[in-house]
Amino acid sequence: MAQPKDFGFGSEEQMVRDSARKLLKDAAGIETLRALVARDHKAAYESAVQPAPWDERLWTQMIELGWTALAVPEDAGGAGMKMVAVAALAEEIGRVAVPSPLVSTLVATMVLRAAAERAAAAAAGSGPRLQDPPAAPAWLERIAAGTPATIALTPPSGSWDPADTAVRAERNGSSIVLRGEAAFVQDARKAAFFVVAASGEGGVGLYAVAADTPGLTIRPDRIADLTRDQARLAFDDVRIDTSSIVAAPGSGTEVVEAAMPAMLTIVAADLCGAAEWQLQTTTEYARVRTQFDHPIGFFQAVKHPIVNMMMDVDRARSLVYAAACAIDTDPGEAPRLARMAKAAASDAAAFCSDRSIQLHGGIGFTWECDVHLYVKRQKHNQFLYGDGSYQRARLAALIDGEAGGPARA
Amino acid sequence: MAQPKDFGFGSEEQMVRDSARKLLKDAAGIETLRALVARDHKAAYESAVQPAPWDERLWTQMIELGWTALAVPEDAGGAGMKMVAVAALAEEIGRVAVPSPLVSTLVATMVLRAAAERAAAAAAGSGPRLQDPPAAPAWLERIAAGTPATIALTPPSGSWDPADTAVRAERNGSSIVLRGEAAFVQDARKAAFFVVAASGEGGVGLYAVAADTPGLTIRPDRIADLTRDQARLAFDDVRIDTSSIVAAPGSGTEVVEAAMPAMLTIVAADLCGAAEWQLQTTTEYARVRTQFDHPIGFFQAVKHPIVNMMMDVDRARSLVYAAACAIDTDPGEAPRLARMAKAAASDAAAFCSDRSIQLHGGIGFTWECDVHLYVKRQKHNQFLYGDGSYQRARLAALIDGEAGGPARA
Amino acid sequence: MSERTFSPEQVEFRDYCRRWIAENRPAAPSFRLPLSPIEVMTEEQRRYLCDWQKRCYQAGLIGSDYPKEYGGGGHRGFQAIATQELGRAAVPYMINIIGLNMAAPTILNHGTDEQKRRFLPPLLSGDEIWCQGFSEPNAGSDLAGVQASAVRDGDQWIVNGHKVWTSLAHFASWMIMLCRSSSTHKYEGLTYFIVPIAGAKGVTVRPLIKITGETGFNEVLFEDLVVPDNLRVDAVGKGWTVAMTTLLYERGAAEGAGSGGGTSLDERIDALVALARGMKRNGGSAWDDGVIRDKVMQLAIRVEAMRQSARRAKVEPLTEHPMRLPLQSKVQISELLQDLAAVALEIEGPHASLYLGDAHAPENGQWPLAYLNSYGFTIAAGSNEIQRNILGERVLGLAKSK
Amino acid sequence: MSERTFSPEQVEFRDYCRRWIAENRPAAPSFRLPLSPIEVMTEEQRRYLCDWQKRCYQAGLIGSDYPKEYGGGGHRGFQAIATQELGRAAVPYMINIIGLNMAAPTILNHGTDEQKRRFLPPLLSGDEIWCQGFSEPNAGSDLAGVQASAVRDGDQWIVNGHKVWTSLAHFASWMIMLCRSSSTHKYEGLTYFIVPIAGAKGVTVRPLIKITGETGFNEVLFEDLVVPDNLRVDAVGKGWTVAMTTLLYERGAAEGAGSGGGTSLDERIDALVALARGMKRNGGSAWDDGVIRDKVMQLAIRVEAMRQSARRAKVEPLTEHPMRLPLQSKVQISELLQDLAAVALEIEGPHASLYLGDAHAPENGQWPLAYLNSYGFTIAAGSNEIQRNILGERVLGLAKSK
Repeated sequence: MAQPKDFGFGSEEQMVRDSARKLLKDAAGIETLRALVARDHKAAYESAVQPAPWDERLWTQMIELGWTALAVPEDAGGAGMKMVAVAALAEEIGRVAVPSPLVSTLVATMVLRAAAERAAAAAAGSGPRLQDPPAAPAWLERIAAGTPATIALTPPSGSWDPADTAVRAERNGSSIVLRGEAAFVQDARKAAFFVVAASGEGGVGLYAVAADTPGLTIRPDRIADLTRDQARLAFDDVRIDTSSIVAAPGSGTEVVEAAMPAMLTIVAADLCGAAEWQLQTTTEYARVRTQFDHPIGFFQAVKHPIVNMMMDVDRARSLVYAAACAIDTDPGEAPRLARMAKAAASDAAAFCSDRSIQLHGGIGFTWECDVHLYVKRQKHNQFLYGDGSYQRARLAALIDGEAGGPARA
Repeated sequence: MAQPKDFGFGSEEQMVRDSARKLLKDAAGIETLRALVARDHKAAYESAVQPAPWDERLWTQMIELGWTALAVPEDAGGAGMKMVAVAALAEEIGRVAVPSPLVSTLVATMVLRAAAERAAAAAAGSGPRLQDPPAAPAWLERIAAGTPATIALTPPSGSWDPADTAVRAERNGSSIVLRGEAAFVQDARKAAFFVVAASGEGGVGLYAVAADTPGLTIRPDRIADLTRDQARLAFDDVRIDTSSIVAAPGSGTEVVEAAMPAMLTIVAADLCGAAEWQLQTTTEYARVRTQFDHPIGFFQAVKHPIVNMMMDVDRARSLVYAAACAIDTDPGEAPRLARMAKAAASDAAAFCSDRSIQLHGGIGFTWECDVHLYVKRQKHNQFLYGDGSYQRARLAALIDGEAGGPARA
Repeated sequence: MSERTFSPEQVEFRDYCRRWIAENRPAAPSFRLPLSPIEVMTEEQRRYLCDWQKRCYQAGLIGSDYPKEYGGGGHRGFQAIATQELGRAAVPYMINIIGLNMAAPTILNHGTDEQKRRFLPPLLSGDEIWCQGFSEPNAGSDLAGVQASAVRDGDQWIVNGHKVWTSLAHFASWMIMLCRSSSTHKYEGLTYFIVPIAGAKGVTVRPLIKITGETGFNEVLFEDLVVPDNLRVDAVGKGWTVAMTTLLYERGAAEGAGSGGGTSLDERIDALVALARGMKRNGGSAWDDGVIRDKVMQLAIRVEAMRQSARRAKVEPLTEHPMRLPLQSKVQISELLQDLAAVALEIEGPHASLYLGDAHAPENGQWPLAYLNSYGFTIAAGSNEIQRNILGERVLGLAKSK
Repeated sequence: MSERTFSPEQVEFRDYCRRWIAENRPAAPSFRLPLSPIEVMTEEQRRYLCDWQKRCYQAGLIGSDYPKEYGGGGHRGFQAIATQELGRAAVPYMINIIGLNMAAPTILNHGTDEQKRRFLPPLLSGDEIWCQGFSEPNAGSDLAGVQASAVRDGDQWIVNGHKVWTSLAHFASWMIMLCRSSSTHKYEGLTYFIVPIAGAKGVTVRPLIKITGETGFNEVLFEDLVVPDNLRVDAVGKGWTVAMTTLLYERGAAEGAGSGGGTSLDERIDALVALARGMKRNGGSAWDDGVIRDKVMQLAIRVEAMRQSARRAKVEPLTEHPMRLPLQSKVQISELLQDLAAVALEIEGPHASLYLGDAHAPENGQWPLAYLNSYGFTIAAGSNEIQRNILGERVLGLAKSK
């Protein structure tokens, strides 16, 4: 394991994390969240179109603090911070479960970064020559400047393999026409542009498409999670030009694969932050709630599950920083560690969600208790990019693909 | 579910079970077992050849009580009792974990019965004509008269599919020569004859081979379970005649498949009886052992696992009698219910074994505590004919093979 | 149910049930029917379901085995047949589930003849809806910690207190209620009553909102409600014993099926297999995934085992402690329903994000809803933690965790 | 261990270790070496392993980071390198595992200078074997319930009592022992001693037989053993604090690796994959079985997580409560080892019946043995039930369960 002992988590990374903690503590507490998304249960689930409330003022503050620029390379006007900093930020977002396009934007950033790197490699001649100038950097600059973005790689079938994209790209001259559907697009109604996987002659490419492009329709899903929005995108002859080609046809799947460890690590970190909230909240309840003349935490049927929650969270959290550190310093290790992190975080979230309702008893089953807001967010992220057993199946495939045992495969 | 409400468990079956309980209580208590198999730990595991102690006097009593005749059809000199009676008997055997060839003999009986039925069907013209007179009834008569037997169907690879047998049969005229190896033969050193699966031209057949046949060598395994023996059989030109052909070449796998529900049910019943002993023994210990000024059963970290042991045992036990009853009255249901019973019983045994050691604490880790005798027997039976997940894989295949859902597949 | 052992009368009754259901299957409603009766919210749902129960009752498919003098059919071994046929036909469930599954058997076991004559007929017909008042804000899982007080005053009782988790209270005429009649003894201080709800002076019903966003269960406040002594069930101080009887019958409630149909557990397993076959996962279908197959089969085994344990519980020579199997059923079913829903979400993968009413949600988003609602069953009526204490103490004789 | 951040000295030392091990690898013994040092039984095993530890010590591969004046190498960050290289080379483990992993760090942290000078050198060299005396017949999981008494008598103590689970006591010169010096306070009534074993008057060592059929752990009886006060570790009444320090270091013992090599957990995962590839299951290999693959990967994840948590525990900004991660390791490792063995048995299927020394047993039947022995780790040194209490109470501040 050729990585810094401390995960490379130094003072700079700590500053990012602490400032995030401070801002979110002030601006995104649990009362704020409840007021924002859960004031009215009928509105939440029974409106014709499900509302997707978020705090745009908070978003502006995030931009001012440079959070969108955090992961953007310096040559594209970003801060080019380490992945461990990005993970720490995602963890804080998860801890407060705040609705915002930040996580989606960070994920899109990772895909664009991978695209830019590949294009640069190509330009440097170490890859196939490109017929168009690399466009990814320009889109990264927009993100650095505060433009929210998200990815649209997934077909309605829910396959996580971008090769299965249900969007077709047809090129004539300098313009490309997109037709088809992308599903499970996170924070679609908050994003200003989408990074879309589309197949065409030459294979799968990635295209950046502004949300207001004619022919593009955003069809909101009705989802259980109240802390985000999700939608289907319908592409009816969406016409874009070469400045939208962030990954040339044939390079799309490879680029997404290169970005996948970072994508998984970000979601895993979000899951860990929220799971820690579930642990702390359930612990606090077990301290104060009394039954049978004892705080319920006295009973091992409550105490031991809470301890298991803690051990699950810690397992996942350690893997998240290991994966992030590998992305920074030891890329060969990243795919394995990131899959492990997402697997552990997904399972931890599932268990913490389950116990956080059960151990809160009757009150935990009611709308007024905040527990359900986190449970629903966790269930959503548990399945995003594949749940625990999905990741383990991929890990086993890694072993079959390579020499050596799983622990080093 | 076209079966009698009460599983067909009437007064006759109850008499069998109660007389078994009585005899075994007197003749096969835990002290007897300990003295028989665990007096000397060095002898148990470090002798050149592992000893396989069993109480031959008790075996004579079993024969006198008609236990070997129990499952033998009346026309072969047996009692032709229902499968629910056989299951109840196997459960009692498991409860006292007594070393004896009874379970193996009952299993062999089931295979010979299926063979006899198939041969009869063939003779009645409803199957392919046979070139030799059916031999199974004669071997069943020997069992009814008290001859211990066991099956030898499994190759060294451990595959449970008799088609994979590693014994070859070669026929010339009225004599057959067997060559090869059979592994995982239960109670081999207690059996007087073996029911062997062998492949040859015409396919897999079943042959009854006396233990003292020239060319047959019994090589004892060194196993963890002290309540049985297990061996490999080496066949070096073992010469037998047509009176040994219990299932004609080509019919062997079918016969075993027909007997499989009964085989699984017998082992599952044994597992349930032993698991009930583990439950009762651990419960009793939790009642009397005091720590932190309470009987340890006061603590939910002890109480709740014990309750889960009970629920596992009951789940398995209900399925065992359902499977047995289906074999008696509703054969179409038998394969599904028997796989379910073996799956549930295997998992119950694994969990009860685990908790029975852990909850006994330090003493449970010592040789002097009887818990390990049952743990080792349970681990052995857990894997015999396939463990829980193996059975579930077969169940899922049943669904793929048939119409309708698992609950009725 | 062994059709082989059916008497001629039973065979005839079964055929009658099938015929009647075929001819009287209600038209599908224009509005959504919730998954379980305890989620019934709107008046139109209530009217639709009450009408259906009444017709089933009048046809003899409900209350078949109750004595004639109490409004029943006076048969033996008919109800199970009717229930099975209603289940197979997948017609709507009986709305008066708490009345049918909990109040009726309790009254039949512990009530006076007068109570049986007065309450059972309208209960069976669905003319009077029942709810249950056991749980309290501070006695969620400690059932014996009930604080709602009943103070004797001549031949009547004055009831004060606060009950939660009272499904259907917003439609109910009556509640079976556990009250504290003495503070000196924890268990012997409890007495069991039938109390009026709809229109009764001193009773306030407030809807509670569930984590699903549904209402459909309530809190009920009692202020000096006057209850005549002839509404007391069994003796003063016998409340705990009577409540245990009630919980024994709650099984049906947990199953969401009720005495009359709804989705059977078998059908839910079939639904999981079908769901898995239809979902893409890691290159194949979810059903091709060995882990998914294993999990679904684990559930199928638990479903079958539950049926077989219910069967075995009635076969004396194959049971030990008489309460050993019956006391398990609440834990078993509630956790089975929870795990069923959790596995369904795993099968759905990203589709598990799609909630009730989403255009592309598999099975109209019922599984995320079922998952959240499943906690109602693992928490309510004595949380499963408490159920395990009861099993360990009452069946295995382990020391009380109090 | 990040080789990138190695100092030149560390790089040099690593190369030296590799060279030395290559040149000094001991000849395989003619007899079986048990899986873990705490199973060492015979005199010939002891001699072989003591000789090996001594040579490693003399070569500087053991005690590398201990101060020179206490017989160590006086380096920093060398031991981890030596340990890693010994592990990679899969040479025999260090027999004095309890001395190295538990006694030495405890003495270094709490002992007097005199104690350090006297005890550490022969401990590191393996000239004196150590054992641990915490568990008692009636204080198996309630460590603080220790009853073995130490009664002060001038400048010496009279020790009486009964310790169990004392691995290696049959070879040991010394024991780290927890005694009750006062019956008035449960925790503050404990004092920690170094007591003589071999040849000491008033000490009887009796071998106990494990469920595996192996001996290798003992019960030790003390009758009026006289212990000079200068063998007391830390202050009177500080025994519990000192014992917690000891348990923090037990990790290595649970892992069966010790400070000096043995099979690493990574290697055990690799072994499982290889085992699965070689075993037939349901028509294919066990490794083709999705359920087996999933279970092995779950274990691989737990192994990696344990390594990463040990790493994170040292990174202050990424930890909350300082004891939160360290106190988890005993539960994590002992349960991981248990589940590893249980999954190995599942992979072996029928072959899991074949025990140590069977001609056809996979890996010489080590897995059934490892499975049974794994309970030593989940039960000993404060059962995992008690460990979870400690975690809930000391880290999360939940109410004490007693």
